Amino acid sequence: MFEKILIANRGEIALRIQRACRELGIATVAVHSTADAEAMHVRLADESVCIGPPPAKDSYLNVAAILSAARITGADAIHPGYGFLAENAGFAEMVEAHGLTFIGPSPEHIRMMGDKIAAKAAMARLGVPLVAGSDGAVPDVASARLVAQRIGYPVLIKAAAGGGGRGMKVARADEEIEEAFRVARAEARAAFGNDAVYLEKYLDRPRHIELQILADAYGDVVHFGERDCSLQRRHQKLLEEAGSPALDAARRDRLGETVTGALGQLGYRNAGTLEFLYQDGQFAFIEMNTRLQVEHPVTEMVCGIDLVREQIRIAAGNVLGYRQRDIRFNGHAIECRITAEDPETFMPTPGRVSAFHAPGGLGVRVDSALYAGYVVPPHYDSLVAKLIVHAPTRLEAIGRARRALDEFAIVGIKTTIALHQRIMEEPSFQAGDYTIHWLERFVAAGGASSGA
Amino acid sequence: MFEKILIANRGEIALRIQRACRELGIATVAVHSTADAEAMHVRLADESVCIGPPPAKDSYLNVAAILSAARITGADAIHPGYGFLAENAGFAEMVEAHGLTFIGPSPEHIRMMGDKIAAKAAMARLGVPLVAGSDGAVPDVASARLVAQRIGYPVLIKAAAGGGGRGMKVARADEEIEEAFRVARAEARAAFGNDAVYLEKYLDRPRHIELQILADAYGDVVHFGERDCSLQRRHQKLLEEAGSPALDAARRDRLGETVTGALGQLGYRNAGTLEFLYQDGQFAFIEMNTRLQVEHPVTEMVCGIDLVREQIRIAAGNVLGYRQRDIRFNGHAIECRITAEDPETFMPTPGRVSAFHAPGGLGVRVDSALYAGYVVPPHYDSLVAKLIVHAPTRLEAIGRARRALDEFAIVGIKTTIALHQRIMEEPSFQAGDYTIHWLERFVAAGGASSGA
Amino acid sequence: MTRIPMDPDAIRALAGILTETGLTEIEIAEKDSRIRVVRAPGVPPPSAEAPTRAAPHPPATLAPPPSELDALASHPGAVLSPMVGVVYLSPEPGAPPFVTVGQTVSAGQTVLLIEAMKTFNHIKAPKAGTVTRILVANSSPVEYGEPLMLIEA
Amino acid sequence: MTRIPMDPDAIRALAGILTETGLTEIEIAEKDSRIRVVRAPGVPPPSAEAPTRAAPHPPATLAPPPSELDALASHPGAVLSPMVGVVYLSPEPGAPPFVTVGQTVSAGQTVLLIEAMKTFNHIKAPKAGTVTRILVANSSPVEYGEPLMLIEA
Repeated sequence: MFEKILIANRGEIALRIQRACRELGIATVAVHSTADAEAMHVRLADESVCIGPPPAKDSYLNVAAILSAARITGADAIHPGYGFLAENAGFAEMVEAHGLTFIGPSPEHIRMMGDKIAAKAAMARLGVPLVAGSDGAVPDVASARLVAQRIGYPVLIKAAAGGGGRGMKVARADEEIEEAFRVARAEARAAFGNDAVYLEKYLDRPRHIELQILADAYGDVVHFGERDCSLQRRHQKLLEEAGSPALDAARRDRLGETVTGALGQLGYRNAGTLEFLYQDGQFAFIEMNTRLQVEHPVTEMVCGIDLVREQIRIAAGNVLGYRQRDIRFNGHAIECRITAEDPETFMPTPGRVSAFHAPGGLGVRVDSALYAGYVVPPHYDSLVAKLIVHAPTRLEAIGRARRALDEFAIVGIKTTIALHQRIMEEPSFQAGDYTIHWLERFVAAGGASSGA
Repeated sequence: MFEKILIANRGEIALRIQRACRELGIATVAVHSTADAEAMHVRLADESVCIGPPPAKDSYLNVAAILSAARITGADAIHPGYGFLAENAGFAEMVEAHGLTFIGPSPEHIRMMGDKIAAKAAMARLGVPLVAGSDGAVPDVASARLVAQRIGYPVLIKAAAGGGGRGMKVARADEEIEEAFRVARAEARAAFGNDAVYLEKYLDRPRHIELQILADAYGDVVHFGERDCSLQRRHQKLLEEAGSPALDAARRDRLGETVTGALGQLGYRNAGTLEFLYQDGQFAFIEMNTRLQVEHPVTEMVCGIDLVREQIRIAAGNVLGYRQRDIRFNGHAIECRITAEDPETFMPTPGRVSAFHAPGGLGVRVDSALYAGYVVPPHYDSLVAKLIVHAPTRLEAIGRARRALDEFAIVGIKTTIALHQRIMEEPSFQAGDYTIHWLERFVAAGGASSGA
Repeated sequence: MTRIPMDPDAIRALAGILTETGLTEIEIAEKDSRIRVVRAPGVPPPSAEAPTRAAPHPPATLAPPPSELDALASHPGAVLSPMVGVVYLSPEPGAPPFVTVGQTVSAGQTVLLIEAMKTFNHIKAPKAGTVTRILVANSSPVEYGEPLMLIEA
Repeated sequence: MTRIPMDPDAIRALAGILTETGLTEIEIAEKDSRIRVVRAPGVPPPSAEAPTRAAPHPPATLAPPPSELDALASHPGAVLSPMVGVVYLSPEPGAPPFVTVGQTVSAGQTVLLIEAMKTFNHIKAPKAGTVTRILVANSSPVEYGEPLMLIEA
């Protein structure tokens, strides 16, 4: 096992990793910019090194400074957290080149998944479902109709040579396919001088569902079920659940089998998450994140596993030590991301936290680097706290989230607590009836009951 | 279900009940003395009523004031918490007499278990193990030896007419029994003019192990495993674990069967705990607590159940809705009771809490009514916070407790955090190798490594 | 020695203005008097907020708003409720009240009843004086220590 | 000497108001008398302790104790480390140091090396002056912004 780990990050995730190290009896080195000298992750670490001025590019993205800090403190491994250098293959290579262990996947896999096209191609080869469609061009309406019936309406008819929406038509039912096919084809010929068209499933109301996996260096791969991250604003996740209100155990198991099989063939190592769009019972792979994710705690609550501890164990060369059948899913968990933003305008609100009091009690977990008197610097991400609740059922989890949000006191800066409080009261959310468009509409409607 | 519950308590347990009510959507009434006007349980309740001056006898034990408060606020049930009126059968009767529901057992059962002699007799009748011994007097050495061999050494030979230690001898092995028997008998004759003696198992190094049960109004009784509360000082529990390092699943199940069977016959209702001394694989019933206990959270963590929610559901006439086979025990939990006392001298340290920051992260739960700026009043119990940790194994739980204690900041008053930190470092504690005498010795040795 | 006359409320008021305006220093001079308050950048006003900021409904109370309650409770002529119960201003329904505002009362005279646990408790005037204010309505609930009326000499 | 009259209670009262209002300075003048109370932003009233009380070992730092570090870092003549690395006071092992205390240096003159990522970076005097203090030992690690030496005009 490692003796000293350098945590190349800040904020709540640096604290999260600090806690896992402390529990494993591993010494820690915090790195920080001049803006974070008083930060919680610095206060709690065994050692700290100032690596640069506030701008991330000069500090938390400053590879030379971080590697020098590791050297002068004698750290033997580096945990990158998420963001910053977490998915930088070059950094991972340099870490290894300096004889240190990078706590994460191999640079090759980071690079592969960083290229979204290559990632999709690889996953397709390995049998992971992408968005359904015709393999190549469809010659006539009859075959178009057959494909549409196979993959299910609505379907998108796209110009093979196309782009920019031209030569692109939606058919929502059988009676629309002929017309749509003819128009798409005509537009394609006119626009590109090539009337070849192909079909793709049209996802008009998908959910964002992702699958958490762990793999050791010896080919064992286990999944920890799904997270539903459909509640997003401007592609920023705001609230996540495990499991998804839209998925049953059978579907989860099938997807899990496919994914763990694929990653086994790939020889993937450490933690990873595959993101999918999910609609009408079908999954379409979007991308794979080769790191720990912000929302990992909901999986930890439901599976009773410490994902960061496991990342460290795996990087140190340990075997997983458990199989898929050992993983149990207990109850339901919800994470509320609380950011230093105005809950109405989403303007960032850095500044001094004059009072901080986290909720407590049964089934409530808070991951936050805030404390009374801390000044939230303006230079970094606005995430300041994660409230995670766990309960036997989703309904009880919502009740618990509601009371915990009511107890949560962050005074001095505006936060999105009030927005989460409104979401909890929303019938369509309570019913689990939402897609990736839900939150945008809810916010547009001013968090009113027309949110669904 | 109830619409409004009056919480007849203060401090962390009032807050604990407040949280359960809020999650169930039940309105709450806090009662408080003039000393507690600013207390957390008052701040968070829907309504509050000042019921008297600081002395408990004039406020939290003031039955008339509490019943009047229930009446003028229109509460339909009263939760007594622990301590104060929780085991006062007369109070329970008056609550029912006023047409309100007492959230707890029937007055009869409270009264029965309040009389320790009657409780033992009842449990003996129902087959719950008491301390092993000879049934009545033993005529001669031979039969004394037989009994001793049956119940196992060491044994205590006591004068039937005895008391005050006279005519009382310990035999630790077969070769000591004859001598001990003769001396005891002689002393008995000399002291009481009656040489009848009987044998009892001598518990020189017992553990305190208790079993948590829930029973509904329809005869269903379920147990939630044991808690090991051996770490006590002056009969005050300081740290509790679920499960006990000394018990295996088979022994737990056997005891559970006996106890649930007994309480079923008794017609017991709501939550209860049976306390035992445990040594050499044998249980000896001490007493039954007919209320929620301070250490209930460790059971909640391991069984994934909300005991206060269940108490309320049962009192409202709901069925348990699960059977013994549905109860799973996941991992290990430890509770550290943090009191406003000097960790060396145990002098109470009431006063102003200038800063409060609770630990967070995975597997950490804090039940506390403290907040920055709160003044701990001198009139009540010194318990100010309960830190509960949960992890897959006992070893990981200890590591988690250690790091959580390190994070815990209660500034302005002295607390026992430092004592818990020392206990966590103690090899004999880490090995789970302790009895009810361990803590006294540990403290006497100044929390030094000779603590075991 | 000369004692400098100071006005804490004025200082508090200025501190409030600092906070409100985001200024860091205010100085006011009038003839020979001068007052100056400074708050260094980065040092915030202490937050009076209690850790219930996020709570949807602030804890209700059966009494008038704390501020007024406290003020009245500490009033020298205040008669405070010795128990939790329901107030009755007259001996029985329809009967004239025990006392009315402006009436003079003698020490020990019953001024109202509080019913608790089905018993009616006579609340007596602690001292002789004039009833200047009655703070509770007939048959309204009261908590311990809640001011009931003012009797001033 | 004339004894200056003072009113301790007034000072305590003002100190109390400082804490209460979060001000850092209050000045009151009346004719020839004047009272001024200041609390430096660094020195907080008791309610501002950092939430690390229970931590077993305070966060270590590679630099001298914060207080001194801060003082030196803000010294006008301080040369601050532009990077994380290891300091070398001489061009190579055994060679004489680049500079010694008392020596005058010209702007742009190399005063030490910092090795980071196996490259040796020349740290140059920001301005001409005299080396009054060298704050780091040879081959010791330094963090960003750490004061290396003082050069005063």
